[in-house]
Amino acid sequence: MNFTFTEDELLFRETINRFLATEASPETLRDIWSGDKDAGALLSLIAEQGLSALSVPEEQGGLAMGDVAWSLMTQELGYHAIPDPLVNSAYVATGLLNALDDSVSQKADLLEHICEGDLGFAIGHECSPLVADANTAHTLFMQQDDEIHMLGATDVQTVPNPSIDFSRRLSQITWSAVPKTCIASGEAGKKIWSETFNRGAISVAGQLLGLAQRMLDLSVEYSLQRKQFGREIGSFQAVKHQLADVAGKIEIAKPVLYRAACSLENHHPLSDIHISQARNFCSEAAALAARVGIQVHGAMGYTWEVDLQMYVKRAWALNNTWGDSIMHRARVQDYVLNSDIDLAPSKTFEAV
Amino acid sequence: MNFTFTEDELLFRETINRFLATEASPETLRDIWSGDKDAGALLSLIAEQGLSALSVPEEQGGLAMGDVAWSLMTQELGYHAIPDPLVNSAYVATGLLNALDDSVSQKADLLEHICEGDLGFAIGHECSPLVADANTAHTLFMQQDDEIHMLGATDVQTVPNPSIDFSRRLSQITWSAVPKTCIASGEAGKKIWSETFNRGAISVAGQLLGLAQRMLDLSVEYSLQRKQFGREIGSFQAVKHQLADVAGKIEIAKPVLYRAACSLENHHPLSDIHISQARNFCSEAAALAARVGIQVHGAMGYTWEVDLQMYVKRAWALNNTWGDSIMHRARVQDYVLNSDIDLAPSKTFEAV
Amino acid sequence: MKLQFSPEQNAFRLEVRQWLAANVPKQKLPTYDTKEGFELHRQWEHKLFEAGFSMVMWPKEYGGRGCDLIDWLIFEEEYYGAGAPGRVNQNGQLLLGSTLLDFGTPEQKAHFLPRMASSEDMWAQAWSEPNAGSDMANISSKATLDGEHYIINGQKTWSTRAIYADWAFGLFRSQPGSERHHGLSFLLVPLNTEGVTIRPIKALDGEEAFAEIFFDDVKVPITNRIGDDGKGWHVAMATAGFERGLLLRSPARFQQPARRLIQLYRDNKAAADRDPAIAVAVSKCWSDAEAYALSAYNTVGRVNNGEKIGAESSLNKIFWSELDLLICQTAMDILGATGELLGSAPLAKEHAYWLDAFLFAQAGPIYAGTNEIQRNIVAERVLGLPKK
Amino acid sequence: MKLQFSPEQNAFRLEVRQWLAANVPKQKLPTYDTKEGFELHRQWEHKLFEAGFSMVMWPKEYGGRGCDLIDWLIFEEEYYGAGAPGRVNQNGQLLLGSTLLDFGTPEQKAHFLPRMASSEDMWAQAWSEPNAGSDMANISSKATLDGEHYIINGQKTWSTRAIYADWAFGLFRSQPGSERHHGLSFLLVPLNTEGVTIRPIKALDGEEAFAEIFFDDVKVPITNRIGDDGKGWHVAMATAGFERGLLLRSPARFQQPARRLIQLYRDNKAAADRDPAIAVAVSKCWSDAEAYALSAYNTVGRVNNGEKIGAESSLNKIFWSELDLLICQTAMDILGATGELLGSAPLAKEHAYWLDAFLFAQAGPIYAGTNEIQRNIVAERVLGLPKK
Repeated sequence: MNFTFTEDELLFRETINRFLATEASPETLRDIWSGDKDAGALLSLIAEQGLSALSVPEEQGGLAMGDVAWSLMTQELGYHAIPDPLVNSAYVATGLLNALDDSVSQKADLLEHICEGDLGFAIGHECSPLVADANTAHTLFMQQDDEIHMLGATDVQTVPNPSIDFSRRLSQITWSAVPKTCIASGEAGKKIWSETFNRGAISVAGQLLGLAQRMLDLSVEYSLQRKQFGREIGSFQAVKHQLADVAGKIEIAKPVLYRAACSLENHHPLSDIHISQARNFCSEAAALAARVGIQVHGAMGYTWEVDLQMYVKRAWALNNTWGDSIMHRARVQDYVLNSDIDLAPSKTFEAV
Repeated sequence: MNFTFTEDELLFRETINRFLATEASPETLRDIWSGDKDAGALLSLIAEQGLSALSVPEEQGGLAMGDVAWSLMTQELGYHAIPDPLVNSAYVATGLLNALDDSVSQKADLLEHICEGDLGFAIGHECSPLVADANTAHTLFMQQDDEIHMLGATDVQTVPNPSIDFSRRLSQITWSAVPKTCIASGEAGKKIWSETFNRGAISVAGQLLGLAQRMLDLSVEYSLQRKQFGREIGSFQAVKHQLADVAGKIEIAKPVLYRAACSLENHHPLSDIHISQARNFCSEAAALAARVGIQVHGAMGYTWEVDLQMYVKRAWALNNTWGDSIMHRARVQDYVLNSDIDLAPSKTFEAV
Repeated sequence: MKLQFSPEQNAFRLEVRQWLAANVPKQKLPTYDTKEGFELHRQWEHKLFEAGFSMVMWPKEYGGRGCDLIDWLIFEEEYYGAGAPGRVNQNGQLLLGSTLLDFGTPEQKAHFLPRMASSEDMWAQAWSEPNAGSDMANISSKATLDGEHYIINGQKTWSTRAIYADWAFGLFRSQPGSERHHGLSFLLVPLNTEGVTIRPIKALDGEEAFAEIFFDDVKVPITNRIGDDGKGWHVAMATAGFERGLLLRSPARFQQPARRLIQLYRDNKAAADRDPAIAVAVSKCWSDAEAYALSAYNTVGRVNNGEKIGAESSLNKIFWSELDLLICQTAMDILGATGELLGSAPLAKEHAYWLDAFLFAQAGPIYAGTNEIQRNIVAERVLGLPKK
Repeated sequence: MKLQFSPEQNAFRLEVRQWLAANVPKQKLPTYDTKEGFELHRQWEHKLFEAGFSMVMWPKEYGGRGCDLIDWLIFEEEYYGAGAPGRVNQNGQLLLGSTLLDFGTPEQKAHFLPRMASSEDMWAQAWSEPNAGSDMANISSKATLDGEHYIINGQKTWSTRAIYADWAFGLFRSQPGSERHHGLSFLLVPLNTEGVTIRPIKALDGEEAFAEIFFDDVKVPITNRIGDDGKGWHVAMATAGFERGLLLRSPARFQQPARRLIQLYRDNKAAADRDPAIAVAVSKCWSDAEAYALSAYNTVGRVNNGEKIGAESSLNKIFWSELDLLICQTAMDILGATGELLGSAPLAKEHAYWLDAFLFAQAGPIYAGTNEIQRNIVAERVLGLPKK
């Protein structure tokens, strides 16, 4: 029993954080949000750092990192509001590719591409009528019940649907399932979709938690600068306590996220529950951080001018991505309320 | 449209308040709670003031006051934590008697007794296995489906069940329904039980609101006396905001209570909903006032020594009396969620 | 206590209802935070005015209808119930209007009120300054008396739709060396005057909903002052806080979205009921909105009886702003994966309404005095707790 | 990261489980806030001690078992899971024990710890004073050095079960003229000493759970001082806040009532489901209790890696105290009309457990530093916000 990260994992996170703080500054993001730049340059830069290779097996030149390490990475991606293609391609789609049977032609090829920085993958899951970055993807994995279909850009028609998060590129998709695009089906397909959904969901949980921390940091910073009634507003107990509550939500969410990651990595039978539980905690942290952030920023929090707004909107948008909050809450509730499992204190981990 | 009380009603409330502040002081209550005195003397004194006669028709010498006026009275009874017999006999049982057909022998007689200060009535409703003051009542109204049975003290066996509110006298009852004790049945009985339940429920709502105000007043007072870190604790923003939230819950509950009373008095078709809505608001106010009261009183709030504890416990006890909180919340939810009524803004009152 | 409307009140309701049924634009107008939308809303206001429904509570001589507060509540119920357009000139009509009625000279009233009722003049408020937000009295913009004029210098901010408006009203420090609430004057400033610069501020939704106003030797006649010189704070605050608060946020303003939320829930019941918290929230939204309506009718009754309503308007502010957040958050939860879509998205149906409402609700606990300030006011003025 | 227990850990768990299955009293012991219950709990403590399960984390030489924190979490899971009696001597064992282990002289450890582990000595804490509640440093009880003794005068309060205890420990002002955190000494006082008067305070449930302790020229030898003279604050605070907090409230302490709440819900499902808020609350209680357990395992792992845990223990305190309230409030809601019944009521079944728990939960946000103080600590020490 050791519920901690290795020093290597923590160091890696720290390195990524420092890199993103420089390269994905709020100013850079603002250019992307305002449409002055597209996210491509930033994403290439990040991929060049090797981040696209994290999940790729060593045979294809990757680092073969698992979900546990990714639970630190996704927080950093959230903290810096890195647009969707990175996490969707390098983590979720890579996970899907890894799970495919080796007999699927192109599997090794595609993994090598990802390793080299290719982020052109999109995934369409029945949890949403929208697919992120479908209009720029060269490869799309689409769900049809238990079947996984791999499609090329020319196999689909996309209709863009703009989001309140201006860095997102969501589309509706029209496509046809034909036998030759099917790369997995039946039990195998079902299992891969379940795992892919869970990986998507936990990638969102991690990002929400990172976003929560960013919103808290921005709010603390602002509360130390802004004065009213001759004092920093951060010295008022009402402000202090609201920010302390955000810190509380973030701290309690962390171990829930990490356990969920560990369960996913190790195919724990309760992965579904653990991941939804993580989603619920991370989602609550982000929602409170957004609300308190806007409140602490006062009227400024309601404007386009402060950086806060980008993180707030991204948190709102991600909240219902890879499963909405109703679905994730329902998964945990069903487990607790409608089963006859004895939820004794000794059952937190598999115990004797 | 005039959603206000008459000056007479407000003056009457003020008079009762002044009287109870003297006669039902915390010291007096404490004697009752500790078992040093029984509540009889206090109740007699209150009845002598004419409070038992409020609901009695003028023919029997009473004041024929309605539910609207009682919504002020019950708040005073709650504020001063007056034990159950007064409200149950003079308001709820009197209402039941008033609703009985005039052919019921004893009806006029019993109303006259009440008018003269007799509080020896108890009501057993299927919403609870417990009946307040059944062991000292001379007349009990018991529910058997739609039938109302009127029983004497010798017709029932009672088993006391002590409550956390030491001023309460709850009992389980064993009795038999026989034709001669039945004083109403069928549609008539059903209607009376429904109205009686609603009257009981709103009597609790009013008391809970009065209790909330008392707990708030005690907490404000304490917060002005108690010093920590060299300041009155009432000057800390964290304390101020908690108390302000209690004030908010109380203020919003008042009009909901008053509308419910008006609906009951006027046989409004939505009385059930309005009364449960009032219960929900008053219950929330009392629950928050109790929690904040204990918190503001610090460790003292956890003791038998401060007066607060009596009001807190009474609030907890009443919260599930005449319908529990689940039942009252469910009544409103069913109405809102499961009907296909158009809840347009113009529907608050019966509008064209 | 009598909770039925009179025949006259019912007749008024029906008249409003019929007029709205015939006149409310079938197509939702574009947001008034854009130039086009602003103009279309101004036209709508004029139509309302022509029908006598612009400012129903104002005296007839100033373009109103002489209704009482109950009639006004009825009007609002019908107005929101019909889904009629937002009131683009409300900052003038509701905030400044009451002040003018109470403190304006006969000439000021005769000149400004009818033009405001008809929206010939569009008004922006100019209360806040960069360092006078929650700390309202910390005003530093100056108005220097010079013969028959004031010369204004300084900066205001968070001035709603000021880039499109004709006039602004606000407090300016007219007595040199004065501090806090003292020495301020309440002035009306035409925004086309020389020396006025307006710089838009983008709101959360990217629209230019607010602006900063810069004053550089702006000259306004002293006849544009309401009340006495140096008494501006008194003028600004004296108009009953309750009435102003209620006017700005009538109960119907929340009952209508609550009703819409219930419909959204009913339309998506199977999905929504997977998480029982949704049903709880939807029911609470309706119940809270109705409680706020009951509270308004009760308070209006007491006002009609001559009672003074004080700090409890702070409780109203806290209540409706939190209710508004709950309504919109619950709707976003029900919308789920598509809730993030902008109105221009092909998949968006109800979405644009809810996303706009959700964004706007975020401002509720902040503007018109943050909820922290409101809780201080309740604690100090209602409960008597010490300031420090 | 490895979230499986080792074979040794599993073996330890089974050993604890089997011993508890054989030894936990079938009948719930009467509350230890009564004299009879106190004695029966002392006997239970002795039995635990004999089996080596009293203080599993203490070194063997002091009556412990030399377990690590993970073993301790396992022990707690089994202990609460088995419904074993409350730990009557926990204020000594958990609060004072850690301090003695860190700061006691070899003689103090050898003398006090085994007697504490076996509950031969029962301990009461003497921290609070009438004017030193949340403001912990405002201590005025004096300890005057007089040769080889301190002469103690003053008053302590909120001393849990002091009327039954043998010893008390607390801070006393030993340096005349010192202020706040300075000049305090950490002293151990036998309660049978001349000059000690103990007056019980009735708790919310009417039981004499607390007491005031009056000291009137009470003489204790300086060998009863832990740490240096005047350094008592340092001694009291230095033992890691995290560990102390965790020891006092292990996750199992909340997981077990959450499990019990789920059972209560399942047993009353039809009635409870009429209000969907109950299902939401029950599920949240389980999920929160589990999150608190995960947080504990995570933090223990970091402590084992040598990390220092600071103000985040304040977050734990806020979290578990609010969770405890939610668990108990939800149970009271499910119990409905009979929830108010005392354990002596014939209709009471589960009720006594829940009413006691509900009353006790009310104290959670108050003792060991009110949640307001905890939020200040988080804001100032974790987030770096200014004190004033």
